[in-house]
Amino acid sequence: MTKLIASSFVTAVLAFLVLPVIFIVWVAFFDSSFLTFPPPGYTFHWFAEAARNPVFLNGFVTSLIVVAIASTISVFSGAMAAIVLVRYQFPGREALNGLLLSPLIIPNIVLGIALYIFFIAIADTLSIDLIASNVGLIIAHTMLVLPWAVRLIGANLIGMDRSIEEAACNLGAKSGTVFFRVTLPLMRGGIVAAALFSFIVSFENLELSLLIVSPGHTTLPIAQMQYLEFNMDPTIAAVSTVQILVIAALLLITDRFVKLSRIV
Amino acid sequence: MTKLIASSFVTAVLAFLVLPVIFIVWVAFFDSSFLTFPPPGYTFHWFAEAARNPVFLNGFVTSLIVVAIASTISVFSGAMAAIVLVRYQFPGREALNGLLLSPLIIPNIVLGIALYIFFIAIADTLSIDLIASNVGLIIAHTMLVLPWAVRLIGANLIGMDRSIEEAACNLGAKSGTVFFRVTLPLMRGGIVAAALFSFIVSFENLELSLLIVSPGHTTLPIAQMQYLEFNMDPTIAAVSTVQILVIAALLLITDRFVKLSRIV
Amino acid sequence: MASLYIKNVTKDFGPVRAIDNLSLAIEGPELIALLGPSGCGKTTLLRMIAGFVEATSGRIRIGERDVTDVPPNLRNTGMIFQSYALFPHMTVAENVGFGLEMRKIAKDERMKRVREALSLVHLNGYEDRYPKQMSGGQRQRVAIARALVIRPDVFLLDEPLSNLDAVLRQSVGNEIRELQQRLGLTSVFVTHDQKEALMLADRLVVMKAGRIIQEGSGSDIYNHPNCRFVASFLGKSNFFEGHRQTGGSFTTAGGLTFRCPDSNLADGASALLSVRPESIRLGPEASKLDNTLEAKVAGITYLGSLTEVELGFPGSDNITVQLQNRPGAEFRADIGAAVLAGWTAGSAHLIADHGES
Amino acid sequence: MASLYIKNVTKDFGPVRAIDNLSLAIEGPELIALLGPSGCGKTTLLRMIAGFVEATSGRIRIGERDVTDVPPNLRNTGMIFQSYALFPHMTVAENVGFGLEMRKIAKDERMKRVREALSLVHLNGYEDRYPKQMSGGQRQRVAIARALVIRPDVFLLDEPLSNLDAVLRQSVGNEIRELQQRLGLTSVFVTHDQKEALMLADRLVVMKAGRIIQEGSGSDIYNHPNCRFVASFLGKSNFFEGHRQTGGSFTTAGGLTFRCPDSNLADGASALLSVRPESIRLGPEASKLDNTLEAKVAGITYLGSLTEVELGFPGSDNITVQLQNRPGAEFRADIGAAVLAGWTAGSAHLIADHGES
Repeated sequence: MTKLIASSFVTAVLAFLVLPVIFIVWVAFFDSSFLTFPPPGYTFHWFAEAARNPVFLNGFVTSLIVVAIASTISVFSGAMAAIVLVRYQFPGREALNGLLLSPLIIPNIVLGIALYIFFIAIADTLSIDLIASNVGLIIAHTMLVLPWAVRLIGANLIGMDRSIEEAACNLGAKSGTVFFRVTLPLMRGGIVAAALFSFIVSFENLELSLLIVSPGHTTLPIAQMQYLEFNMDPTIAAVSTVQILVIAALLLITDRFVKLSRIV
Repeated sequence: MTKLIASSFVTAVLAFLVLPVIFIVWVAFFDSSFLTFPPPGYTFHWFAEAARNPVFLNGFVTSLIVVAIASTISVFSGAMAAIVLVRYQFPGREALNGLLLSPLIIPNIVLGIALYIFFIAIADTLSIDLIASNVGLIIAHTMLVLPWAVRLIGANLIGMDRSIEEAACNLGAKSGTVFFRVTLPLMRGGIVAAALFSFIVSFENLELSLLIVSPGHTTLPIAQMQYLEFNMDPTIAAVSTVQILVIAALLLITDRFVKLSRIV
Repeated sequence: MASLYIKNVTKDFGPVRAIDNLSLAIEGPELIALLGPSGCGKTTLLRMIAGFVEATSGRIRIGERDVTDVPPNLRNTGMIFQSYALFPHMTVAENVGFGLEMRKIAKDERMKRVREALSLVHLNGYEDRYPKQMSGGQRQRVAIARALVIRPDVFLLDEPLSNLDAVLRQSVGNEIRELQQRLGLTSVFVTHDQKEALMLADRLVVMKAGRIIQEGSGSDIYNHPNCRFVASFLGKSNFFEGHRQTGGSFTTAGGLTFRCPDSNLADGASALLSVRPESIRLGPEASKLDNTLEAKVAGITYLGSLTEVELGFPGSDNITVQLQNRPGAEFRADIGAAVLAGWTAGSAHLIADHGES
Repeated sequence: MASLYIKNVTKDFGPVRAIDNLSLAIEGPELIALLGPSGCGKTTLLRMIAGFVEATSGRIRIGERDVTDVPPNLRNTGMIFQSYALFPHMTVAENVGFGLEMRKIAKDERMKRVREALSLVHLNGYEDRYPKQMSGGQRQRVAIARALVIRPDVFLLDEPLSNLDAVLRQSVGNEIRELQQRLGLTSVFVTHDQKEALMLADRLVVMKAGRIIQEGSGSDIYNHPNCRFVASFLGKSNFFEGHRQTGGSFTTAGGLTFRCPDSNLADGASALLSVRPESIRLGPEASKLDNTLEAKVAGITYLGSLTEVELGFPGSDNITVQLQNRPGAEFRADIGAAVLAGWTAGSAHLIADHGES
């Protein structure tokens, strides 16, 4: 009896969380340009429509470029920073660890505003317009995901048994060889997790991009926003469905390398 | 030598992450309505200006109301859900745990779009306009933070030594007494963490609110966005500074109850 | 205090039978140890007595009261947990007073009895500490006070010493034993450590796979194990496989014949002869004993107070001999040297051989 | 293989002196055990030999080569880690072949030597397994093969048995000892477990606070400990405080006089008399011994192969006596009964008393 109430409650909570996703996937197949409930029929038409729309396509491509570059930079420099933070003891190490909480302390909107003003100031004083190219966006997204990369790779490093590296050294390996033959392979879990998270967090982000995109450099979430200002048809639902599928696929693939439940 | 390079690198990474915050705080004190570098002088004027601006004030109040209600609902139902998930074994428990990754899988923009369309559909069919009041916003923010609450409280429950509750029972306490005298006090860490996270995540969120606010029900991040469309003066920097201070204060206070480094 | 009767109790966890038709009686102030390897069901049995695990069938009675269907909070047992299980958010006094509060004892009386209980475990003056301000040994003593202050009918201990270091294990163990005897508590102590069981318990109950294999005093079980499992779980032993012969002798599979102790095994029955390593003498001393054997030294290990000598035989596994070292009387021999080994008929023990290994 | 010389080595970690002007020499194929409580510096010393910890001062020499300033990867030591430290992303063959690869040994030769090394530890056929597919004992044997395949000048073992259960500890320990003897390896074995050290090592080095307190064979140290710390770390002992008197006698602070063993202590020197629990006899047997005492039985603990008897004396702490049990010859007495205890002069040992406790 208690068990029944308990499980119904959890099912309700779950339904509440999942409902919007089911709803939007449903809407994506409506055979109607308006939202009529129930729909007159179902169609794949809106997916084709979305694929034909240059705004979404360009947005998707811009997103991929920005996300890929920002994630790569973050994983590389995050890995280096994590190694230094975990392996070397220098003054202020604790404080640094604390400051990596920054993604929590600094709202994205504030980061966006800061970068917006900063880029304008640079444009004014140095005549370099970072917003007109993708460079500004890439800087912003790197700021967004770098702390994640440092933390995930760092957590993995902290859990690593250092005697494995010592064993390699004891067997005659120079420090470079130890790093490439032992340390780096053992960091794989953390690096994959960091790359994944960087990608998803960056790919999903709207707030940070909102202020610093320029025409022709629109990311996918911004394209979705802009579309909704003037349109209200299932195309947007189709785009959202694809977006969810991409992320879910990414998570599933990563789960084969590192157990997500252990890193999230 | 290696140590010097290593620490310079980490310092650079850190500077990169912290720079925008320092910059925006600096700008907040500029004694100039335009962004001129270097500023002609410094003033507290823009903080007073921000406090006088009804858009920011109302945004702040709306944010607080929405955030407080959404966090409260999330912590209560999250605690109940976590207890059921951790304590009862029923079919699908594993799957449920997995689905609580939803905040990762479902981009905020998709959640926003889904709710927007859903609320419009409800308005159309049932003539209940959830967007005109704060109700829509509260539902959206609850969806945003509920998974966090379940996970943080759940992690705390998993770490709890069940024999402490058994000891209470062995000493004669009925199950209700055990819950209120032992279990609940032991859950404090998780509940405080959940409340804090819910508050911050919700308070910072822009994406989700963007589509479903109506005039007069603007949250602070949206007010900031809107202000930037027509203005470019240090007021926005002052507002951002206050925002950062509120969150930092919240984190510091919470850190006295539960060590943040253990839960984040 | 009260007595405890467990009658034909069985517990199934899904397809797994954790306790298998087990019966056990404790009458009066006795400390019994449930002893066995992990997974033998000893903890499950203790938790059934406390009421945390429901019996699939069978009855449990405490004193005159059948408690099989009584919830754990109404059983009036006092349980000590391996992890101490103190309430971390309560002071020592609040911890110890919790059970009295549940029994609606007035505050003054409660405080008095808390003080008495704390003085039993030598922790007067610690009333206002929190558990995290105390050492492991002190925490376990708070747990003991907390369980005893409610004057339980049965005192239950679930590996209470396993989280303590060697020195504390000894002193907390002695304290438990002393309290149990002074207060005359009916006590059940779960452990996987034979030394703990021998040191503290009046009676040992050796369990395996949900059943009681043997029960009795420490020396009963050590000297008369009823199967190979018990003989090797409680101490070390050397086993010879063979048959009991008419006239009280025993022939091994390898063709050796020994005089063996009295036993109720039938003549000709397949049996194991168990000889404890400390019962075997070496050298001239051995020649006067009932059974002697020509052996070769296969290994000598000096262990401080003991020397372990490994002996090889034609047609049999190596056997181990434990000699107590006394300066000037240490055993010395080369590996491979011939040596005479012997033991008295009465120091060996015959076990019925059911093909168990 | 090679010999190992440690000369006046000191290591400071900031203000903490981990190793204090320590010297030690191992010549030829000997297994020495560094034995001591945690924090005594034994692991630091081992890591200094391997090169993972730099000496603050002093020299370390392996064979003819001064390795003090040689980095660890060029020292040619073979180290076994507590956690096995296998490369989880490499197969067993790749793990074992790693050291050979670093030495640029051609692939064919490498494979041959890997197979040889694996057969040393009885793991032929496991070449393509990954560490996570093996049991703890197998993993540690892979680690042994990996360390030995490079033909190290010194074999270093850092508590290699501590992550194994009792049965495996015995068998892996025997395997290590057997290999060390067969291959004639100069070996240093770190442990905090006196039984492990006694079982495996040729020579024990007892450490405390970064210094060597005593070194020698197991029986040397057990029978002639040079201080109270060593006497209680290696086994149990009973101590009497007092003074050595002229003519080879010893008077305790409580006024008892014992005949005592030869010693180079000056007459009148303050000393401790250490008597091992197994050296004391009880009852009529005791009356014929050099020293006898009227005592009262304060406690009897049956432990299976042993019985521990606690004796009380006027003017002295209780002493413990260990009697080996043999059926029919068990010690039986009531608590409080008078009993005669005795020991021979030669079975006790005099320790200079520096007021240490």
